[in-house]
Amino acid sequence: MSTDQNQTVSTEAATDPVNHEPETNDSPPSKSSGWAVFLFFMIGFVGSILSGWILFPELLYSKKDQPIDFNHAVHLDVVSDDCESCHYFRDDGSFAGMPDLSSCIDCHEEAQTDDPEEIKFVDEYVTPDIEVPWLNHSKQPDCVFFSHSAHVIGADMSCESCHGDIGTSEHTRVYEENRLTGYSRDIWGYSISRLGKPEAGEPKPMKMNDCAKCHKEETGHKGACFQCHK
Amino acid sequence: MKDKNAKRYGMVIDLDKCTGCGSCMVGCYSENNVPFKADETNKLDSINWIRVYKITNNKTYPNTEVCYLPMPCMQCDGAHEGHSPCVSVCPAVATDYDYDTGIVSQIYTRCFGCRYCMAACPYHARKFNWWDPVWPADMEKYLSPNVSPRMRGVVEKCSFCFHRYQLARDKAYLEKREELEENEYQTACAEACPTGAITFGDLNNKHHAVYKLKNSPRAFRLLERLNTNPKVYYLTSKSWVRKAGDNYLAHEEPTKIKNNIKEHH
Amino acid sequence: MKIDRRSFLTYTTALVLGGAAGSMLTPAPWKLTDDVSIWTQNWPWTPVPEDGEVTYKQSVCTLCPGGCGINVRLIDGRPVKIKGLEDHPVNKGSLCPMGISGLQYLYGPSRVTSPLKREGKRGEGKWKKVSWEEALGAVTKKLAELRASGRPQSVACITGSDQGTTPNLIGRFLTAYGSPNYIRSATAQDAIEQAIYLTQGKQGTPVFDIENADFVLSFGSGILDGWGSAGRMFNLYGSQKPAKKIIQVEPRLSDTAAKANQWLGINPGTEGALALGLAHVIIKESLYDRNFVENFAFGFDDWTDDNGKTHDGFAKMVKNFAPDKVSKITGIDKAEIVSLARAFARASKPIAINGRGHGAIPGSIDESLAVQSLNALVGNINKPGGISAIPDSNYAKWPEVNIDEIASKGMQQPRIDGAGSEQFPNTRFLLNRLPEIINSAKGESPVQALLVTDANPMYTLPDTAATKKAFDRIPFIVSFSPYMDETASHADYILPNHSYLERLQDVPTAAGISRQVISLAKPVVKPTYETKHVGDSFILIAKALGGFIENAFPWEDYEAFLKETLKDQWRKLKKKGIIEIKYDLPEPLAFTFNTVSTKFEFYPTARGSVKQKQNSALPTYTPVPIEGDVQRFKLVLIPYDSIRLAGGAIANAPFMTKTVDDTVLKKQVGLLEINPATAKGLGLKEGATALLTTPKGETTVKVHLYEGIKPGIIAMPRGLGHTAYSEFLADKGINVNTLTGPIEDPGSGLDMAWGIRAKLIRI
Amino acid sequence: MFPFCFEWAWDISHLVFMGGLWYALSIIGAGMTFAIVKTIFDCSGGHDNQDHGHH
Amino acid sequence: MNETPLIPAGVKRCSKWQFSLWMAVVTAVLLWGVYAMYLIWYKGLNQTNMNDAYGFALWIWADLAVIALGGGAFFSGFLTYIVGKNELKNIINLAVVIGFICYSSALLILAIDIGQPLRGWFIFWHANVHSMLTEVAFCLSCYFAVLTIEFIPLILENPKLDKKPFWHHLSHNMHGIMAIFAATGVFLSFFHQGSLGGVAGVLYGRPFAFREHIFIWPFTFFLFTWSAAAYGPCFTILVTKITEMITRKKLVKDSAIHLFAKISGWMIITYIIAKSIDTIYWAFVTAPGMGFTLMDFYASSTYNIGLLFAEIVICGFIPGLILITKRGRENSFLLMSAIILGVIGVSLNRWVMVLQVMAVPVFSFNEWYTYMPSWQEVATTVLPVAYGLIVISLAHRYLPVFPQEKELNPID
Repeated sequence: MSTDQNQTVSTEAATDPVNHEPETNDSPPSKSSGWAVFLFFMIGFVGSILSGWILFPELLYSKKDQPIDFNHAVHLDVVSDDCESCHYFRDDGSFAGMPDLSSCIDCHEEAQTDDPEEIKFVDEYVTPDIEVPWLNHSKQPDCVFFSHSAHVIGADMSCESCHGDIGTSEHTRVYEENRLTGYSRDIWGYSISRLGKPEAGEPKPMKMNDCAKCHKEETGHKGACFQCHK
Repeated sequence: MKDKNAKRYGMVIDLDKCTGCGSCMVGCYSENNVPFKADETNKLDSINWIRVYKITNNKTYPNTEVCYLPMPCMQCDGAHEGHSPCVSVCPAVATDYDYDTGIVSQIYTRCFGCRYCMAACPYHARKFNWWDPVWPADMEKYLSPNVSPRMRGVVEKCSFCFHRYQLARDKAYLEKREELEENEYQTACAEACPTGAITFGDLNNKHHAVYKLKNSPRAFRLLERLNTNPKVYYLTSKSWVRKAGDNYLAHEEPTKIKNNIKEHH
Repeated sequence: MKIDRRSFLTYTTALVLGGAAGSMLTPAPWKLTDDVSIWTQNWPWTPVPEDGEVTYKQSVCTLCPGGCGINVRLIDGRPVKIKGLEDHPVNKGSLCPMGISGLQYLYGPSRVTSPLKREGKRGEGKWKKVSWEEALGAVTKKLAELRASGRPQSVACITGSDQGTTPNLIGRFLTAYGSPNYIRSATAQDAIEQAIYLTQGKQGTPVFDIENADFVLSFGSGILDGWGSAGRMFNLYGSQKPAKKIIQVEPRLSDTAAKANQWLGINPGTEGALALGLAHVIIKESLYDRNFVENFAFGFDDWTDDNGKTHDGFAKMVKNFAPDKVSKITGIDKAEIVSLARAFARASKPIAINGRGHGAIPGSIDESLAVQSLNALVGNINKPGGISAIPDSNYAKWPEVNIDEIASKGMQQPRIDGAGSEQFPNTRFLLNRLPEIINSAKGESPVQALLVTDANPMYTLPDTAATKKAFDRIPFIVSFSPYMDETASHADYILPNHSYLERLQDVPTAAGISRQVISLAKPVVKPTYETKHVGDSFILIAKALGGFIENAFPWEDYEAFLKETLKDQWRKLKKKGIIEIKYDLPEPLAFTFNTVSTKFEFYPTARGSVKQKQNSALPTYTPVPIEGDVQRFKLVLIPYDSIRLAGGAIANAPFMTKTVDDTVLKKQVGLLEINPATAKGLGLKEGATALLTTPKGETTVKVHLYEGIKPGIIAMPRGLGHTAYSEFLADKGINVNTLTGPIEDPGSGLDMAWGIRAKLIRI
Repeated sequence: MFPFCFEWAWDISHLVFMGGLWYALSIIGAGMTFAIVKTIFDCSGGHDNQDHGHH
Repeated sequence: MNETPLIPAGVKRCSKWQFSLWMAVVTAVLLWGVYAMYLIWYKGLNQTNMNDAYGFALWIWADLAVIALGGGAFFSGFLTYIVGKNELKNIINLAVVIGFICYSSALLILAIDIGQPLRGWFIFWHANVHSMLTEVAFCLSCYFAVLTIEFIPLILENPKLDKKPFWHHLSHNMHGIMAIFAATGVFLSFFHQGSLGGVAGVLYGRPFAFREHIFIWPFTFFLFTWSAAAYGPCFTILVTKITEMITRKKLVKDSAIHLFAKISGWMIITYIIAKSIDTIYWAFVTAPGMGFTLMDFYASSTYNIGLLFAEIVICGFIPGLILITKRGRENSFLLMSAIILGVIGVSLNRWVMVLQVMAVPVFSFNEWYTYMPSWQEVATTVLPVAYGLIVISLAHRYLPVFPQEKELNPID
């Protein structure tokens, strides 16, 4: 790549008359510019800290309302079997999860009150026989096998221990969905830093580490992969 | 981690009964959402959790004999339980050994596709998703929710249909039972085998069929000399088949080779 | 503070660095790193199957005539898995790979999702979606025209079966319409049924009570390759006692041969000679069942007819088949023949069966008769562990069809395929003759409109080129196929049937099983696409044609028709899914036969005129001619069947093709099996590409060296080389039918070809 | 790699392996911090007394 | 733009145009690699010809090879800063640049090689401390950080940067504690070179790779570390010689080269003796215990016994013997031959420990597995070469890589 002719000769004398002085002459730095550099650095520093903690969570999650503003409290009063009246186990031990219309239809064939939400429910879903597209705050991704029976029956845990006191809620809460992953915000937990504990009655975060923590406490080990993955 | 109720699920495949029909493979595909491509003739990029090999005694016509050899994941125990060839090499713990069942897991969402486990497995039981899976025309409708479809770039393998164990456990919880019946947890291949060549159960449980079968004089395991300590046993009455199942020096006889590692309970 | 370009750059850098440093102290980069990886774990293009309640539905698999019970697992009504039905009398829980792949027939790119009208040239693949009204209207119009012109007999219908209500409904339609040309696809069952009819005088479904036999001598029947009800055969093999012996006689080490206790590599096509050779030894050594032969058989010894003419008996005839001679013909060692004959005769319940591979080709009547005679020699007829025939199920009884004059005239016309004619009096259907008859017809084709259902003759008939030529001469072709198969893709209209899991259908007894089992295939799911039950299509066409035809179908739809057909059994069937009638053999009647002599006829007196002219109706062995000049074509190509390849009307599901070994198919090229010794002579190494030529066609193949095939013989599987369907099946390997042709059995008219001469050149 | 990761265990393998890792990282981190802090100090305070003959 | 101020004082460089042309050519090659890389990341590893039997292929070989060849960096650091061979300061800069190139390439290759690059960080976060690959990833990344730190002062010596007081002082201060970094680098290198050896050695399901007893630990580790230390210097010398040839200048004094070559020679000899012991035990004890003879492993036409001979004798003992003899290493032809053989030898060893491990059938009924890389694999493997050429060219042009250059090539 280099030949004898055509060489660029660089000698100290030729190019750098002030070679023992590192400061160059075209932009003499001053103390004030050093402070300005620091100022800009701090602006960026503080700005990004603020946006990272406040703006970022706002941008990351989209907000959706449930199709119907469901009142758990009212229902819990009238059903006989607590949560399991609607969120029941099937005979094969699997958990039915969100009830489908056939569970609702016994009472809601026609609207029983003049509650606009109930009327909406009957008109938009029951009558045309369309399942309600409930948004599941606790929905785990496809790779997870969560056994409700192991926890509720096997370990005798209450629904509240993970889901909080949703059973006594009178309104649905806003469903926040991670725009990137599609996860419900409940999985990560509402604290963006995942520091601190949820208040009593709030649903628990449901990342794998949260599962592992409880498993470690209750069973002595975090469990093998296939205990919870499929 | 291991408790005294721990199971060691294993399989016994009677090669004398296997006709090579491929039902186990198809049963497995449809149970485990195994994808398929237009061209599956390159068996080195074709995802099979159980593959039926056709081996011959290398004799000329008419003394030729053929034996079919179905190979799922051997769920190796290794020299000491949990030391499967693939488990210790995975850099991200995407595969582990479940001491409660003896089953080697593979977690597709954890795997980042380094393929070290594939290099480690002498049985070629591990398959890589070179492509994104595609189910053409409405075929996504037949996918089972019990096994998570894999994405491109991860390794997958036979899980002994672990999801069936999970589901059976669910039922047991509901019925407040600790133990599963032998027939409650069976793999899809064992279920699909139309000649009943595949038997599945707890190798530690005297009441399970596999317990007796594995002690048959016809029983052997593949590549036992590597000390992989597989939990899949084979039965054959043919000495050449037994010999093909491992490597032997010219003067060695399969039945006379003692393993350094004995199967443990 | 002076801001020039330089300091602007410095300050910006400071800002960015500060921002970067600051962001490290926020959740953003860490959460995003996590979320991006979670995104890869939940890629939107990776499907997430929906969970729900598990239920099971029981039905019957109708992908082949086997009639195995299936149990379908559904999630919230969505079928996700098929397995064998444990308590079904046919398969007892066992199922073949095709049956397990079933859901891939329900969904998938091969489905015809609505009625289609051909737009481009035939086979070009250009279709226009049309409404059911339009499609049915077009078919009705054509059929009405042909009737109006007085040619109802020029309408032919090809079906896959003639048992059960759907085929019967179609037959009824053709009768009312006025065409005798109801043609069912042929199988080995035809030849066996005919042999049973000739020897025992019974028309019915053959029974091979392998369950109770202890010595199975199979003349090339792929009993573990898909012969009969595959589920049943596998179940039998898996549960059989170790004492049971299976002897497989065929030129190739098939899966059956591999699992048999003994494999005898025979020269292909000489199975009949071996059967007679075995008979020779059994008779010579007096190992036969004297009681049966002396009391219940006719034609064993020489006999004199009413005219005083003496005829050779079976015993005398087989004297010509001494082990020496048979050894030369079959290529099997003389000692092997003798010991096999002894073992067969001395077994307590031996049974001999035939029908090569899956039984796709009927084979020669002589061969079937020879095998039947072998069974008779050991007295193994109409008893447990033996051969018999159960009468066709007779539940299909409907009001008599009243036909009009046009129909009456049409029905009096001879069948186009020649079945039942003076030449072939005992044969009911001769689909194999149809292409040749159409191609050699002067003027217009005798078939003016062809209706095809549950059959794919464009693929399954030997000599594909001739079939295509014949079909090209038929002006109007309608396919009722749910899949875009070869025949459908050459049709003018496709009126797609429901797929097998979407339709209601009765499934009568399959060949082989010793009980009458009527199962009900119940829809597992609602139809996914705009399809219609083929029975409904015919009822609607009948109603549209009006008059006597309409009157012949007083039912609203197929279900009503089925209900009335089954009458009191409907409820039971609907509830249980199966009606099982154990076919008991009342002892004293067991050895009564419906033949002229009321005995088992070693000498089948009812045999057609061809044989009579030869003075003897005895099943002798004359080499089945093979097409091709021996000088030009030094090798013999035989098609073989594999359980992993469906060679019949319904083709492979993608899952089945996935199981096919790379020694059978590599990329899009099929492999041909050849003995290494033969290959060496041709300079061919494993995987080498070669040009395969037969008198019927040529193709490029790769060779797979296999010691399990007789030297001089080359073999290719049936079931590859589809030209239709989807990318998961089309253009993979070669359809062996393009390289072979039919050979007409002079006695039955059925195809008895077992192979063809071939030439292999390295390229 | 941290005690709060799922895979972490307080066993000898983790202590040795991660101990080595954090040891190495600490040296690298401490070294670089030292170099940078000293440089900032040199630039602000010892500006006039700097030594150029470092080679 | 006048680039003269960018060029170190007192040295001659080729013209801007010549340099630009050269850079354009190499950049074109680089872009080809980048395109292939893009294809692989976008479409997945189906762009390669790897398969389920060849899960590790060309890339992993390239990875292991560049790490071995880059071994000159840690070893020269070890010799200079810890043993105190000051003579080697004249070549250590180049060793560091090469190390930087090799290790950054290795990391890039790993990022291309994995099926799910966006999950690559799992190897750190969800580390399985028992996996060799985890150890490799950790040490590789840490050592890359060290190499970057070692490279920074050299960059800061660029005349233009040296004028800024911050960079000037930083360079100075980093120099001051370089020995600590070098020692850390040596520590890390011992580990990751060793665990790379362990990568194949622990595969007890692969009779060709597996070693038992002390031959797995510490031997497989020791052999890889030792061979990288032994052959790495060969590559450093080779690059020096090639740079000298291209620039038509002497850049490093013979005394430094000969010292480095001599040390390399003794390392090679000791390594190859150890390797021979390992091979003998493996061939006569380990393999037969699993039912294999040595020749079973060399039964293919590609992988025949000549490969073992080439690795141990032709590329082992021969270069070793040349380099330990004064006459050998001081004869320029013999020196050149020895270092080239050395470079081939270690690359061959890494090839065998990756590709042949995959090729040998474990079942008697399986054939040898064959593999031919796709163009995408070749392009992404060439990518680091082009990248390396660019970095070396830039470094040589703008940085005082060779401290003796000014002295050896005085400008009139």
